[in-house]
Amino acid sequence: MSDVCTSPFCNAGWGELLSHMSPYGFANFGIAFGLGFSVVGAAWGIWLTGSSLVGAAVKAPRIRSKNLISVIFCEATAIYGVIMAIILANKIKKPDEESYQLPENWDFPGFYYAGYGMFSAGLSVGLTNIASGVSVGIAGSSCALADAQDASLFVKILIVEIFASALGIFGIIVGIIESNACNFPIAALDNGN
Amino acid sequence: MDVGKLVAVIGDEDTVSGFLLAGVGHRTADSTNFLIVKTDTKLQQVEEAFLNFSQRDDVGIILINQHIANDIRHVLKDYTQTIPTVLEIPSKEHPYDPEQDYIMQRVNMYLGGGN
Amino acid sequence: MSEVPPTRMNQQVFKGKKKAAESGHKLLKKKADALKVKFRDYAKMIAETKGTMSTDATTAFFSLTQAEYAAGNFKQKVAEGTLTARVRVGAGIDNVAGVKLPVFTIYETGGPADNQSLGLIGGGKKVVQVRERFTVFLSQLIKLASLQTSFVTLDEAMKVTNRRVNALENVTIPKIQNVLDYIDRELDELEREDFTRLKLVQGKKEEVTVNVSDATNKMSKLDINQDKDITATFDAQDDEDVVF
Amino acid sequence: MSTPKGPHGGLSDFNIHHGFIEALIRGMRCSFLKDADYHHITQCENLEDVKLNLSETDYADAVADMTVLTPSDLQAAAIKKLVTEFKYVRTQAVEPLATFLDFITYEYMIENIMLLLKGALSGRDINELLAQCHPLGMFKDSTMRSIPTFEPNAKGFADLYQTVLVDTPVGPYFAMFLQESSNAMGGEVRNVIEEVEIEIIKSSLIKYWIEDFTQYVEKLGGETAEIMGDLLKVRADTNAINITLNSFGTPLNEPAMRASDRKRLYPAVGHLYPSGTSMLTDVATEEELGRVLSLFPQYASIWGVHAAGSDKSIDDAFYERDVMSLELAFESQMHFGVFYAYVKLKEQEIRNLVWITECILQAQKDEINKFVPVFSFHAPWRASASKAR
Repeated sequence: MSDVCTSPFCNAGWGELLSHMSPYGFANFGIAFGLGFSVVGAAWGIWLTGSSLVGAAVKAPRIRSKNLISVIFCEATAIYGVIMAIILANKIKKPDEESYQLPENWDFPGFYYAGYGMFSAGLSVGLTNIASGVSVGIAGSSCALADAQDASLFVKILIVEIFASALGIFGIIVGIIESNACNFPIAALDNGN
Repeated sequence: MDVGKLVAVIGDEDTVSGFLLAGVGHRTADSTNFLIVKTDTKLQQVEEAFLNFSQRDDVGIILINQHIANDIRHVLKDYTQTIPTVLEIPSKEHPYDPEQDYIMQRVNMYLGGGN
Repeated sequence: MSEVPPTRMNQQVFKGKKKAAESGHKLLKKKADALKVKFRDYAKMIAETKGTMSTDATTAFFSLTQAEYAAGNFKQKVAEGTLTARVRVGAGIDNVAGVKLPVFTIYETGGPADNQSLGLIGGGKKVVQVRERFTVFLSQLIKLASLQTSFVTLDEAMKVTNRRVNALENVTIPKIQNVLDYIDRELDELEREDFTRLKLVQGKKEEVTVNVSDATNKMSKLDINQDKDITATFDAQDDEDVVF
Repeated sequence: MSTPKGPHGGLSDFNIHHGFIEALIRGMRCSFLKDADYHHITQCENLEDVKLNLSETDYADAVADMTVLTPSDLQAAAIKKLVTEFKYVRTQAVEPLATFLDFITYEYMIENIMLLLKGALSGRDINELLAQCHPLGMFKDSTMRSIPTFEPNAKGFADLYQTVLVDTPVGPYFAMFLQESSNAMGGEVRNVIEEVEIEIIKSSLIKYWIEDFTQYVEKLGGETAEIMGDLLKVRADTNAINITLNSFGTPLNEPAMRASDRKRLYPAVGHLYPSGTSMLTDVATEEELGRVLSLFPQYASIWGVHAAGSDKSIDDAFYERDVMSLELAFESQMHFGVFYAYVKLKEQEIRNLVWITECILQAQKDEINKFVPVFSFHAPWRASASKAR
């Protein structure tokens, strides 16, 4: 680092980058991550379950419709993401008055809070749903294999799957609570009132 | 040439393998003293092997599975030499049936008639 | 029989023949009996050995199954590679009542076994067991082979002996007997012929002497009475004896 | 904490490549005969009944077109069925599973190559020999087609080795063996093959195979290395113990041969390697072998079975242990061990079927239950475990 940038327009680092990003940007990234990661989790899970399900069904065709429930569980993680994305998307509100610059008395703390809050809500839903999706997938894959051997094992492993699926619900609950406090200011604060 | 005569075996894979393990097998450059009879072995081959063994002077005993002996009974009937001796033995799939053994027929006739 | 001249000489010869035939018959009969006893023994032994053989065979084959279970499919390997017979049979000879019976004896060359390391990776002990079981089975079979050969040979010998006995009993001896009878008859006939001839000769001789004495009497006395006396001395009944 | 992972993936991405195929092989696990099936079959009076009973199991198709069921036909049909299944799995497999599956077949290829070489040497008809080969260890079609074209004499035989067999997957093992023995014997290929007993060559090749396979499995890492590695180690140990035990009474046990020839047959992997195998080298009697094995708890009990001299042989004990560890391979998911386990367990099942049918055929009812059932609830280790619970 021989030549340190001293110009005022120079990027001072990650801190500046993040603080200079628009809260709207954060909020929308939150939605994108929330939905995207959830769908990745679901897809991953379906892949894990699906391949095992198809393979095991060659010799034990009876499992094929019963074990679709594992696929549905995986699908559920995607649905969590979609729900969360819709909730978050509804919370993004643009300012009433269009202007090039936000007024001085704009509720900047609330504004940033909403942006970061929705970003992390989206991210927490997305990441938990990846984890949940993969874990449901693995459990579902084992469920298919176990069911193919012994039909009585199906319900037992299904319970394991439900627990795995619950991981995603934790994420969505926390995400909803987190995003509840996030309100994008739509107008400047009333000075003096 | 070693002393003593050989024991020749005509039989299914189990029988021949067993006797080979017991040590009767003898393979020289151009001949063996056993024949493994499989389902696709032709009757003619069996007949030839039998005639071959019976004419060799280094063979003392010919062991033959009973069910195979039944197949070449027409050849065995004409066989009158004392040495090599033809001995019919049971096989795994076909338990020994004294009724079919020519010698046993004689023995039974004799013992039955004598008593 | 007619070709035999019925002479005293021949009678003696045939008497000797008969005696020989009879003693031969007796001996052969004895031999036949001995063979029969032996034959029975062999038959019984064969029946017994065949019985034990089939159980031996079962255990032998079953040991093979066991080995296959333990060592996998090794049968096809058994017939591969160089093989030298380790077990051979020696042929001896046993003598029963003058009949030579071939006897097989198991004879091990003592050479190393072929394919010794069969079942090296697993099941070797079972393969060894198969070797043992089949060796037992084989020795049993070799015993049986001796018995069976002896049985057949004895059977043949017995047939020959019996044929001879029967031939002596039913053909030879009666034939000799017939010849002897014929010779006897002929000799008797000859004897009787001789006797008659002798008698005739005697009669003729006496006639001659009577005639001679008659002639001398006639010549000496010439007396008719004397003639009567002479006829009286010849008893009529005495004469009948000579009349045939 | 991270799950051990190899190029074939771990818990979360194994299924992407191998999920279907693993599920398939696990689905095939259903086809193993159940305790009830074994029970029914062992109750049969004749082979007709066995056939009838088998037609209610997975073997229905295999026995359907048999007019008369004989043990050897049943064995052939069952192996054919196994090979069909295996081929099906093999065609679906992608790397690195494909190579793993090929490794499984090399064992049978070794068997076949030995049969072909030895048979060709003693002047047998090569087509007849090909018919006797294990179908799982068949070479490529082009190789198979070219084998019968060689003349059954010394020259043709050398050609066969140099042009065809060297290129087969097991060729390298063979080359290794030849190199090792020609150093000792200084002879040519032909001499080595003629003079060394077929079983010894086979044992050496199997040893190289186990070592190579272990190396490959180690490279795969993860669960596979753990489970399959253990199976192979146990296999290596089993071979070492068996070779030692079965060499008693053969020339291999002579003091000079022990260090030179017998030691060469011990695989350089396994729980016994290296301290155990070096001790085994000096073993000359069963007692000594027992003393060595008593140092290894997992083999001490198996040796105990042999030493007790009951009617259970050491082979049975090994089979029982193998079946147990192979079954345990099924307890874990997302590794390759199941494929090996499946083939080996099926082999055991075929052995069982042959055993049962042979017993019925030879009227040995007392012996009929002396087999090692696969996935049986009555297996000794399961029974004792459930008792302890």
